[in-house]
Amino acid sequence: MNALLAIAPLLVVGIGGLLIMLAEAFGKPQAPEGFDSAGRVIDAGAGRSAEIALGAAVILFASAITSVGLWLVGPETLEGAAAVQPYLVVDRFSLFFWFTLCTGGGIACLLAGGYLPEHGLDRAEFFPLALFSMVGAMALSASSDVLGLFVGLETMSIGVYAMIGLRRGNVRASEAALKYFLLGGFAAGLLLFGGALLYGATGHTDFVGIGAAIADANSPVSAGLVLGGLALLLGGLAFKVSAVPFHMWTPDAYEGAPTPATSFMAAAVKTAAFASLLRVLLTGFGDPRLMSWGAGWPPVLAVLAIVTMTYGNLVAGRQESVKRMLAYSSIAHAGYALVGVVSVMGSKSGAASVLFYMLGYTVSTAGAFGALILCGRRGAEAVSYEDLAGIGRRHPAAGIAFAFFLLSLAGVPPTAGFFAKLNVFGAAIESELYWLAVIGLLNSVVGAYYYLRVLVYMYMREPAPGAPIATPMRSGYVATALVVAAILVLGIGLLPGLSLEAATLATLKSGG
Amino acid sequence: MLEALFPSDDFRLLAIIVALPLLGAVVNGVFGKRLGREAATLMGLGTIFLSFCLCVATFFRLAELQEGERAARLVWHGWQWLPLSPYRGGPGDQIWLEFALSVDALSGAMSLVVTGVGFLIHLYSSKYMQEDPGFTRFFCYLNLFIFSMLVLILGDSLPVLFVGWEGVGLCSYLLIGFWYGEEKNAAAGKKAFITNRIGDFGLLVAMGLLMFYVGALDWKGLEAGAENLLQPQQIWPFGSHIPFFDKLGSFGEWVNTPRAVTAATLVGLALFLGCAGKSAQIPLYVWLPDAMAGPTPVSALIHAATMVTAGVYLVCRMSFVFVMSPAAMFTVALIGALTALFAAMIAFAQNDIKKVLAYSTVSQLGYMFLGVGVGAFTAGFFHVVTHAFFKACLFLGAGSVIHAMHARIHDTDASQDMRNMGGLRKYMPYTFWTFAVSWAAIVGFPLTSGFFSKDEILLKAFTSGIASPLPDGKVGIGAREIEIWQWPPWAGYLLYGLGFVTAVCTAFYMTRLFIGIFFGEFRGWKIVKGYKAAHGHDDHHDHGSHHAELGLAIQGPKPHESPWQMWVPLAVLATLAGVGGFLNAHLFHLHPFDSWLEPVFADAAKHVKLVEGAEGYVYPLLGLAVLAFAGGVGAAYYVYVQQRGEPAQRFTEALPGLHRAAEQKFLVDELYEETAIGSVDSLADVAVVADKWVVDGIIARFTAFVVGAAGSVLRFLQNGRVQAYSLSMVVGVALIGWMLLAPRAEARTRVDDEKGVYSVTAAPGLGYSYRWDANGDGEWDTKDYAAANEISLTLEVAQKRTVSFEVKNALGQTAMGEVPLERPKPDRSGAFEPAPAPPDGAPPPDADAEQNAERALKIIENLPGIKQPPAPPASGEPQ
Amino acid sequence: MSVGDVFFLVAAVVALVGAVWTIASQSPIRSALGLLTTIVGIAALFLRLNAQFLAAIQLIVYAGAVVVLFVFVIMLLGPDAGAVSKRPARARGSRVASAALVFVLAVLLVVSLVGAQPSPTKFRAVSPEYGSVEAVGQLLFSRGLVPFELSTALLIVAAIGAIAVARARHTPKRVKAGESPTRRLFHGPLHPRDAGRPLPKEGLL
Amino acid sequence: MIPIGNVIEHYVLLASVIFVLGAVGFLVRRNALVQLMSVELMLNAVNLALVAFNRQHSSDMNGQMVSFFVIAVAAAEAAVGLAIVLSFYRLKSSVFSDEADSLRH
Repeated sequence: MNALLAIAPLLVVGIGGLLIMLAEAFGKPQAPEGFDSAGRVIDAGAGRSAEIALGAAVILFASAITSVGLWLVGPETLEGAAAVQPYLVVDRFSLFFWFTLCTGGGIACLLAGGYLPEHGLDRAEFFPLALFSMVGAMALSASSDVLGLFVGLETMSIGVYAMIGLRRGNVRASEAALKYFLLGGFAAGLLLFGGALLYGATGHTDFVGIGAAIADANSPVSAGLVLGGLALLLGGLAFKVSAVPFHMWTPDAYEGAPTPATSFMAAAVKTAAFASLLRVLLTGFGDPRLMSWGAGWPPVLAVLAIVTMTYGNLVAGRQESVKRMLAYSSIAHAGYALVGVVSVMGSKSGAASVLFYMLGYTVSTAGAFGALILCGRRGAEAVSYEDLAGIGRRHPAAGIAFAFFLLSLAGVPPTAGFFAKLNVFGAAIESELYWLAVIGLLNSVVGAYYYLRVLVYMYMREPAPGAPIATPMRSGYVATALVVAAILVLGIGLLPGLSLEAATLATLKSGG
Repeated sequence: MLEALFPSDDFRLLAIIVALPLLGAVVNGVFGKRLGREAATLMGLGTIFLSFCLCVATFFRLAELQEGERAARLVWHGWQWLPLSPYRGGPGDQIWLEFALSVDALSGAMSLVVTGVGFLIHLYSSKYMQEDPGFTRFFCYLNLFIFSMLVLILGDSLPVLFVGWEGVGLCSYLLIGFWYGEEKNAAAGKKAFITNRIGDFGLLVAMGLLMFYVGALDWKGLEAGAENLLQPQQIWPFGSHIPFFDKLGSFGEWVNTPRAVTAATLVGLALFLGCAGKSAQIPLYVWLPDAMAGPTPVSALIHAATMVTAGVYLVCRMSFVFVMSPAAMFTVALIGALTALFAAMIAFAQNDIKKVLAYSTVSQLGYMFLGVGVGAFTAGFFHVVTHAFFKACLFLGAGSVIHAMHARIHDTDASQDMRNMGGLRKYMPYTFWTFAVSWAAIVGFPLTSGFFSKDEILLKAFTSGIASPLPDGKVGIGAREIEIWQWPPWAGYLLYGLGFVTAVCTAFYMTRLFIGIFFGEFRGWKIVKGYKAAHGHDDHHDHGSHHAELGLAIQGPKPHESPWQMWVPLAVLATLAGVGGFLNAHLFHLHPFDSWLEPVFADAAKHVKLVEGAEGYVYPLLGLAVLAFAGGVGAAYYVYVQQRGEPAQRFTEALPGLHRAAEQKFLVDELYEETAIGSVDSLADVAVVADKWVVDGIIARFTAFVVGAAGSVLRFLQNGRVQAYSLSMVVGVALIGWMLLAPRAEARTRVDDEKGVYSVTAAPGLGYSYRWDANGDGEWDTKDYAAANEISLTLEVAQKRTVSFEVKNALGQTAMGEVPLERPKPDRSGAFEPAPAPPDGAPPPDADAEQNAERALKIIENLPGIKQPPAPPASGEPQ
Repeated sequence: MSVGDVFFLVAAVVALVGAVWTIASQSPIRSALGLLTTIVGIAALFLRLNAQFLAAIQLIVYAGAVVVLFVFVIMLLGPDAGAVSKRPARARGSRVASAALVFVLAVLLVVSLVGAQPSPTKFRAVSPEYGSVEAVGQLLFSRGLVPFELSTALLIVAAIGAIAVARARHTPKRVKAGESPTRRLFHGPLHPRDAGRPLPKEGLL
Repeated sequence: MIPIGNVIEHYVLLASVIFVLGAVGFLVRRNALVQLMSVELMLNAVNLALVAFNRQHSSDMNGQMVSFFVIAVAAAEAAVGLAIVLSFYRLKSSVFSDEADSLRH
C-alpha cells in the first residue's frame, strides 16, 4: 500500500488515462465525423474533445498536486518506495520533475481542448495518448534502470508519434510523424545497445549498480565497453533532448504536429529526457574518472552544449515560420540546459540549475505555443511572422500574452527564463567553465534577436493588404492555460528563491 | 492600533501602500474598457488617495518612533529574491537578497510628496484627459508610475530600487509616447529611453562595485560596510602596463605610471551617472525637454515633480557613500551648478511655454544637485519638496492655459506658444493667481517656499564643503598608498557664483514667461505669422476644417477658466508653494524639516565641514539672494512690459541705444542657440554618422550579417530527408564515442608564483595511465605508465620549463600533453606588487580580494582546456 | 568441433544471412522474409545461451506477430507498393559510401572493444532452471513487476495510437451537431448578454 | 582452444555485426518499411547481446528480463510504425521516406 502511495502521481495519471479512454470510447459522439453546426469539417467521429480535455487537464494537475503533497510528506519517509526501485525511484528529484511534467502536460491538454475543436480536429484520442505518454515521461524521469528508462522512453515516444500523426488528412503531420517515428526508433535502438554494452561491462542494468561496478577498484570493468555504451546511451538521450547533431527531427516534428502536441513535446518530452540524462550521469557515471574535467562525459557535453546553442540560435533567426522558430529555439534551450548539466561536475548548484531551468523552460515554452494557438481561429492558424503582423495593436491581450512568454524565453527579468539562465550560467562560472558561460551569454543575445522580431511584427508592422488577418480564438481553455502558465512564469520570476530552494533540495536526494 | 497590526520589524503596511496603485493599474489596464470612464477614474484616484492616507499614517508612526537623534526605520521583509552567493552545500547556506521595503524619514517624506502630488495630478487629469480615447490606458500608466515610484522610494536595497527605477523609466517612456501616432512623440519617447539606459548602465556598474567592495546591497549592509570603500583602486594602466608605450621614453613612462582612486570615488561616479540620466543633468539632460511631448499632467507629475528627482533622492539615500569621496561630491555639485546655469540660459530662448518650464526644471534639478553635492542634503532635498509643489503647480497651470488655448486654436504647437497668449489674467483668474504664487516661489520672492529652499542651497554652496574622510588624507598601505583628492579652497566661490547667476537668470526668464502669458493684450485672436509652419499639414487630419490659416484671424471661443477638477489641485499646490517654505525657514529658526531628516544624514554630516565663520555669511548672502530676485524680475519687467507696452516705432526712435541693446539681447539668444544648440546638433550629427557607420553599420550590421549568413547556410543542412538526419545522428554518436574513447591529454596547473611551487594534474579518465617528464629533459621519467596523474615541482624566478606527460587509454592509444611553466619576474610596475612573503617562511598575510583576483587571473591564463577551481581535486564527487 | 559449435555456427550464419537479405533485397516482402530468417537464427542462439523461454517468445511474438504484421501491411499496400519509387533516388552513391564507412568504423570499433577484453573466459555452467519459463516468469512477476505494469501503459498507448493514426477517414457527411454544455461554457459567448453580438475588437478575450 | 559459441566475444561480435547491418540498412534504404525492419534488426541484435551478456553474468536473469521487454516494445513500436506508414501511404501513395521532405530548412 505504501508503495502505491509512493507512486501515487503516476497512478493518478495512469488510472485517469484509463478513465479518459473509456469515456472517449463509450461516450456518446457529439459530432460524428462530418460537419459541425457551423459547417466546418470535423476530422473524426469521437468528438467531445472539449469535455475530455477538461478531464485530462484536471487529472494532470491533480497529479502535479499529488506530487507536491508527496514532497511535503517527504518521499524518504515512505518505506514502500523501496519496493518499486530501481525502476521508479521516488525521491525529491523525481517529484520535482513529476510536478514540472504534469504542469506542462496539463497546460498542453488545456490548449488541446481549445485547439482541436477550433481547427476541425475534434479527436478525443489525443487525451488518452497524452496521459499515457505522460506516464512514460514520468517513468522515464524517475527510472534509474536501463529497463525502466527504455520502457518509459518508448511509452512516452509512441504516444507522441501518434499525437503527431493524429491529423490524418494532413501531409505535413503525416510526414512529421513518419520522420520522428523512424528516427526515434533508430535512436532507441542506439540507446538500448548502449545499455546492453553497459550491462555486459558491469553485470548491472541499474545505474547505481553500474556506478558501483565502475568505481570498484578490485574488479576493473572494461573501459572500452563502458565508454562505448556511454556514447550510445548519450546519443539516445541527446536525441530526445534534441541536442545537435541529434536534433534534426525537432523542427520538422514540431512544425508538422498539431500545436498542442508540439507544446506537449517541447514541455514534457524534453524535460523528461533531461531528467533522465541528469539522473543517469549522476548516479551511473559520477565516478571521478568519468565525470572528469578533461576526459569523460563533461567535455563531450560541453561541446554538445556549445554546438546546440549556437546552431539552434543561428538557424532560428532565419525562419519564416514562428512555429518553426520556436522549434529551433527549443533546440537552443536544450543547449543552455546542457551547460547546466556540464557544470554539475564542478558546482554544487549545477544540478539544481538544470532542474530550475527545466521548470522555467517548460512553463514558458508551453505558454509560448499556447499564445501561438491563441492567435489563430476557425482552422486558420497563425504560423508565420506575417500572420502576426499588427496583432499586438488589434488584439492587445493576445499580443501581451505572446510577448510575455517570448520575453521569458529570451531571458528578460523578471520572468522565469531570466533566473533560469542566470542560474545555469552562474553554475557554469562556478565550475570555472568561463568560456561556456560566455558563449551561452552571446547566444542569449542572438536569441533575443529572433524573439524580439516577433514583437516587432506584432507591434510595429501592419499586415500586407489583402493578406489574411489573424484573429485570436475565444476559448476559455486556452485562456486558462495561458493564465496558469503566466502565473507560474511570473511567480517563478518574482519568487525565484522558492523554486530554486526546491530544486536544490531535489538534487540533494538524487543519485547514489 | 497601527503598532499592533503592523509591528515595526514587519511593517506590512508598506506592501499595501505599494500594492494599491498596482491594483489600480491592473484593474484599469485589464478591465478599463468594460468599466467605463467613471469607474476607471474612481479606481485610479481612489487607490492613490488610499495610498496617500496610508503614507500619512506611516509618517506619524515614524514620527512616534523617531525621538531625538535616533533614525527610525520600518521594514517589510518580502521574500528571498536574488541569490547573492553561490550555493555551497546545505540548505540555507546561500546568502539571499530580500525583496524588502523600508521607510525612514527620507523615504517617508518623499512618499508623501509622490502620493500627495500624484493624487492632485490624478484629479487634474481626470478632467484634462476626459476627451482622450486612451483615457483608461492613461490612468493605467499613471497608476503604474506611482507604483514604480513607490517601489523606487521604499525599496530596501539597490536592486529593489532599480526595479522601481526601471519601472518609472518604462512608464515615462509609455507616457511620453502616449499619443504614439505622432512621429515626434514616439521619437521623444525613444530619446528618453536611450538616454536613461546610459544612466542605468552607471547604476548597474555601481551595484557591481558595491557588491564587490562591500558585499551587500541593502541599506543596512551598505551602511555597515561603507568603510570598505576606502581603499585604493588602480584605474590605469589596465593590466600591468600598456605595451606599446614602453618604447616612448619619458612620455611612455608617464603614460604607464599607475594611477589610482578610491573605490568610493568609482562607486560615487557610477551612481551619479545613473542619477544624471534620471534627473537630466549634463550631459544626459537632452531627453527631458523633448519629453514634454507627453500630456501635460504627465509633464507635471513625472517630468517635474517626482521621477526626475529620483536622482537627487538616490544621492541622499547613498549620502554615506558619496561623502567618502570628496571628488565624487565635487563632481555632483559642479555638474549640478553647470546644469542649472546652462539650462537657465537655454530657457531664455524658448517660446513654447512647456519648453520654458522644462528647461527650468532641468535648471532647478541642477540646484538640487548643487545642494546635495556640497553636503547640504537636507537643503537639497527640501528643494525637491518645494520644487514639487511650485513646479507641479506651474505645469498644471500651463496645462490649464493650453487647455483653454487649444479649445480655440486646435493646434498643439500653436496653443503652447506664448506669443499667441497674453492678457489671460482676465479670462482665467484662478489659473492666474495660482500661477502667480508659484511664479513667486520659483523666482525666490521673499518668504515663499522657493525663497527659503533656494537661499539655503546658495548659502551652503558658499559655506559648506566635504572634508577628507580620513584625517591624514591618505589611504592604502605601503606602495599602494594614495592621497585622497581634496576640495580646492575656491570651490565655494565658484559654486556660489554659478548658483547666483542662475538665480538671476531664473527670475528673468520666469518673469518673461509669466508676463507673456498673463499680461498685455490677448494675441490669440490670430496666430503669429510664420511661426512653426514646419510640420506637415497632414499631421492634423483630426482637426480638419478647424485648422487655422496662419496669420489670419480665427474663429473660436474665448479663453475660459477650467473646471473645478483642474483648478482645485492648482489651488492646493499654490498654497503649498506659497507657505511650504516655513517648514524649513532657518531665517526664523523654524526648521522642523531639518530636524526630521537630521538622523538620516547623521553619518554623512560627519564628513561635511563649514568654512570659518559660516554663521556670519547668513545675512549678507540673504541680501544677495533678494538682490538676485529683484534684479532678474526687474530686468524682465523692464524689457518685456515696457518694451512691449509702447509701439515699437516710437520706442526705436526715442531710445535707439536701448533698442539696440534689446536687439543684442535677442542676438545673444540667437547666438546661444547657434553655438550651444548648434554645436550640440553638429555633435549629434557626428554621432549620428558614427552611429550609422560604425556602430550600426560595421558592428551591428556585420554581426547580424554573419549570424544571418551562418543561419542560412546551416538551415540548408536540414534537407528534410530521414537518411540525412540519421546519418547526422550516426556521425554524432561516432564523434561522442571518439571523444570519450580517445585519450585526452588535458592538464591543469596550480600556480604559486610567490613560492615557485607548481603542480600539474592530468585529467583523470576511465582506464587511463600516465607517464611524466617532470624535469623537462625530453626523456620520460619512468618508462612504464602508472596511475599517478599529478606531479609537483619548484622553479626559480624567471625559470622556464616544459612539463610533458603521456596518457594511455584502455585501448592502448596514447596522447601527449605539454604544459609550459614559467615563474614570472616581479611585476614591472612595482608600485602595486603584492607585499613579498616574510623572510622567516611564515605564511603571507591574508591577501585581500584584489590580490586573490589577480592570482585567479594568472591561473586562468595558464590553463589549457577546461578549468577547475585550484582547490583540491574535488572534481568528481558524485552527488 | 562439438555439436554445440556447429549449432552456433549454423545459427550465426543464418542470422547474418537473414540480416543482409533484409537490408539488401529490393522487394519489401523479401526483406520481411529476411527478417524472419534472422529472428529464427537468433532464437536458435537463445537456445544455445540457455534462454529457452526467450527463444519461444522470440518465435511467437516476433515471427508470429511482428513479421506477420509487416507482411500484412505490405500486402495491404500491394506487393509493388514499396518496390520502386516514383522519384529517382538522390545521392545514392554517397549514401552507400557513407553507410559503408559507418559499417567499417563500427566493425573496427567493435573489434577493438572486444579485443581490449582480457583473455576470453568460458561461460560458467548454469542450472537447468536458468532461462526456463518458471524462472523468468518468477522474475517477471517479482522484481520485474514495475516495468511489467509500465509496459501495459506502453501497449495501451500503442493500441490507441495505431487505431488513431491508421483508421481510415470516412467520407464526411453533414450531421447536425448537438450542443454540449461544457463547450458552450468555454467556447460560447462569455455572458448571455453577448449572445449574437459581434466580438469586440479589443479587450481581454 | 576455446569452443566456438561458448565465450561472450563471439556473441558480442555477432550482435554488433547484426546491429551495424541494421543501422546501415536504416541509412541506405529509402523504403520506410525496410527501415522499420532495420530497426527491428537492431533491436534483435540488442536482444542477442543482452542474453549473451546475461549468460556471462549468470548470477541473475536481468538480461533476459530486459530482452523480454524489448520484444514487447518492438512489437508495440512495429504496430504504431506500420500505422504511421499506412497513413502516410494513403496521403502520398508512397512508402519512401525521402519523399517526406516538404518540411525542411
